[in-house]
Amino acid sequence: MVRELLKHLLKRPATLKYPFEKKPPFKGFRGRPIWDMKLCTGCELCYKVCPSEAIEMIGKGLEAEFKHHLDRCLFCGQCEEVCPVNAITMTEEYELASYDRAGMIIEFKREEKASEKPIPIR
Amino acid sequence: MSYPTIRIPFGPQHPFHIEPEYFMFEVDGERVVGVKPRIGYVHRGIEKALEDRTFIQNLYLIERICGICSHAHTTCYTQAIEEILGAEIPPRARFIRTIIAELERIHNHYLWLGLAAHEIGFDTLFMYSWRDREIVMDLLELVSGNRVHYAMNTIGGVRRDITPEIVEKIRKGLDALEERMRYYKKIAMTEPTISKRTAGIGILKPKDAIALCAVGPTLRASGIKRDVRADDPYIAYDEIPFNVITYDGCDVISRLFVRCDEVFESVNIIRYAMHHLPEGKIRIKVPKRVPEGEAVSRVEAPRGELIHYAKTNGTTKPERYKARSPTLGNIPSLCKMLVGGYIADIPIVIAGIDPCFSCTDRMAFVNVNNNKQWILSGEELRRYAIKWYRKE
Amino acid sequence: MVPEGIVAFLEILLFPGFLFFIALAFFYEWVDRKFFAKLQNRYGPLYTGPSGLLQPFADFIKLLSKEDITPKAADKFMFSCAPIFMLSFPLLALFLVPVTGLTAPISFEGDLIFLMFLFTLIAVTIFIAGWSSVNRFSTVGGVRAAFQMLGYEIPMTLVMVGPAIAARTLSISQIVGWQSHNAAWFIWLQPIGFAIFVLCLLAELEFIPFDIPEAETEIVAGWSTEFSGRKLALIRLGKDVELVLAASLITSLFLGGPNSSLSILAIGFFLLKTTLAVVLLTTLRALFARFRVDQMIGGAWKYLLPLAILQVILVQLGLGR
Amino acid sequence: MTEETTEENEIVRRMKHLIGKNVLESEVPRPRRIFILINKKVFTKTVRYLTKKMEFSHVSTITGADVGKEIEVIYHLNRGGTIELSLKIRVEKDKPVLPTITDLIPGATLYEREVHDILGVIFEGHPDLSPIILPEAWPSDVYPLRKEWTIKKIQKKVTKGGKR
Repeated sequence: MVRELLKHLLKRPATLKYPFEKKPPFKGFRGRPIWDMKLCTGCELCYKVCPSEAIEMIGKGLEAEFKHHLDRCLFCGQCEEVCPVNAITMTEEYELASYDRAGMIIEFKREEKASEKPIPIR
Repeated sequence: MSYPTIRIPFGPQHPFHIEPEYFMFEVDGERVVGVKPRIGYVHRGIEKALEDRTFIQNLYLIERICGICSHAHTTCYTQAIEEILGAEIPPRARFIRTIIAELERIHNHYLWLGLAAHEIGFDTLFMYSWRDREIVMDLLELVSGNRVHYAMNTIGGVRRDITPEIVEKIRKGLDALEERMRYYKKIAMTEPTISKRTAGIGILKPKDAIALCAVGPTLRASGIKRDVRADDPYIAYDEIPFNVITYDGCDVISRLFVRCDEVFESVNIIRYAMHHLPEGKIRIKVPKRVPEGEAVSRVEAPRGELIHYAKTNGTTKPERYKARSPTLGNIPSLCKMLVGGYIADIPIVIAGIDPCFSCTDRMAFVNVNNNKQWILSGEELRRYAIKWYRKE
Repeated sequence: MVPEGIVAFLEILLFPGFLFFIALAFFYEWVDRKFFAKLQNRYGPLYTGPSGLLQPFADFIKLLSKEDITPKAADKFMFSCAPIFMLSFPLLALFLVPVTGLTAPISFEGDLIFLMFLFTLIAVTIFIAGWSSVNRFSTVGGVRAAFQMLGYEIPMTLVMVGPAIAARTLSISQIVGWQSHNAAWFIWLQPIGFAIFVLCLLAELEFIPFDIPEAETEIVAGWSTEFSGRKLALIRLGKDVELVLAASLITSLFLGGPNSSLSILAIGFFLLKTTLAVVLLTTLRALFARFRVDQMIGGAWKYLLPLAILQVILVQLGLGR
Repeated sequence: MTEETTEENEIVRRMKHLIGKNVLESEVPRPRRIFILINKKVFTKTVRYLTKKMEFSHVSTITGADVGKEIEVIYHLNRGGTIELSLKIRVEKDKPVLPTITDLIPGATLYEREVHDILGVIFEGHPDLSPIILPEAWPSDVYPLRKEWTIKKIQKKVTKGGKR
């Protein structure tokens, strides 16, 4: 035990100085989902399958627009899996905390190349 | 002559355990003479909620019964539903489930070792084992895409495949994990302060263990060879050779050794499974509606036997779903272990069964979100506090 | 020429007085935390000041600004007094230890006995603090502290007597002087005594193998559970000063003290040796799991006490002087 | 189901031999699983027989389920870690009373309290049926897992009862 302790005197600490040093997530990490509205056909599958009612759908069919409630999202990736046209992708974003629930609703609109409201982080 | 006893509350908030649980101890000096547990503080009403959601949605709710044994819970759930459906999942999916299950066991035992070390005040060992736990968490993230809620299981198979590169990385990680656990076992055997605090503490005789229906490593540390993986093989355990670890010390250090040795077994199981990983599909398509039926499904979660009972009625939602986690099964024996011990030994004895109270409390349902009177916002809380202080 | 009164006043207030010791207390808390973290493969305090040097001070300021709660059922007078005693006793004891030269600011024949008395008072204060908060955890913690004192007090006193017999004096300054004069440190002459002394100091400081009175996972924060705000700040500072006291006692009794009459060099030696002592205490803290109170007392009476007596006998027979 | 002479079928046969017509339904859906529905009258006798004579000494859990007019209480008994026997008993919703099994298997204490909490089944002879998972202030006539208590109804009731 003593030897183990002394060995660590010369080692670099295992912890990271978090806000300054970040560990990149692995490939395939399930982070914040985004909708590609150019592909979306409005089939409602993602809206129906979501276990935590995080996806809100406004309008129907090809006019449908989405509100993603980040505060309710489980990041399970079921919507990505269920989407028949692969319009949903899970990004590698993981720093999604916010002081305000209202700021955690992300809208995905049809026109203007799927304008996406930036999320206020920190 | 009898002395007056004092009552010492442990919990609902107490630094010995992160989860809110309440034990009222009757104490005579430093000796515990009585104990009364009260669970239910993290009661989220999952069983009622399950009846209100579709089978796919339930998959993710079930996963959230517990943060550590999330894979065990979903394995149990998918097994039950697949049994009712009569679906046979592909062999590759079974092996992948096994690999994740064993990685989860390694993760849980590392976590437990750190917690146990912390309970007896050995902070250095706590830091080391949690640092090394990071290796297995990284592996799980690599395989599944998340550190805690792996979401690997789905009804009819698994959602992600394990590629050869991942296999290589897991192999490397396993070597490191095995070596570190060997070292920790050596420390536990040689370090006198550890054996002083854990040997002969929290005795659970085999007779009591059976009568009080103990499960998992707690039971195996009392010398009873009972493991769902061997007795009632599920997923790929009937094709993989492994040993059931038992120790007959009946005390906390035996539970420690059981968990250490189980890590070695798990490492071997994963190596075998990765070597014999069959080719083929990883999932099959299953219908949304589940026919009427019922099934009992059992899984050896890292903490012990997990049993789920499912009853379906031919719709897309279950009629009744019951989950019983290992901790609930171990609480009666825990009370038995605690009586007669010292106050100082309470934390390590409670930690000895590896309790997970989130798993334990999960039943009826009050939707707190829609029920404004049940929650206080930050502003309300502040006002409440000011009012309270004015009164003083 | 500055009048002598003012010099004495400044000596008490600034150097080597209150301010110096308090600054040193913060510094040693940092050394302790940083080294402990290093041993555990962590960073430790990092952001306040250069590599977290000001972190203990920042903690102190933060606690001062926090709300100060006194439980309704508590014995208010004793509850308020305990933190003051917790700080003042070790601070007073530090004046008996030579820092700038071979003599301490306060030095008289028999100050070693006075120091032992102060040590006991600290333990009694802890008991009173626990008892007066009328909280179950505090009460248990206070009782444990008193129990623990029964264990380590006697061996510690005995091993402190060892150097005194060898140097034929009961004054700490003269013990330091003897070591300096004979160019021999008691750590080499009385190794058993040194080991026992360090172990007893761990118990006195409530460091890990013996942090029984404030065992976090068992009884929340033990005797200090109910203290908050300013009181907790004083208690924490008191504990830090106690760490300085422990380190400087190890230095003066066993490591030869500030081994020079030149004051700059003496301070340098003092700082070096006390830092080494703190590092030693920290390493031991990282090395063990916590004992149970009965095991601790049993061990102290079964092993430490006979060994301490053996050490005294050896000294009497002429070995180790 | 083919009537092979497996261990499971043997158990069912012996049960039928013991209590005859009181075995209302029995099923062996797969190896190591048995479902048996028995009459309430012979409950104590059956459990005593199972625990003492057939080594079903481990109770995995007790499930309660609402099946319309009746409440189904399922005892998941286990033998040596392998065979899981689900013993079902139906009791009327109006008068849900069953004898306790804690005298035979002490480990069933918490499970019985749990079923009492959520479905209101009273286990006669149980030492302490105080709430275990529901809060103390929970209204005494609300049994959350009974089907007539929908989530909305529970909310309404509990808010009214538990006003701050």
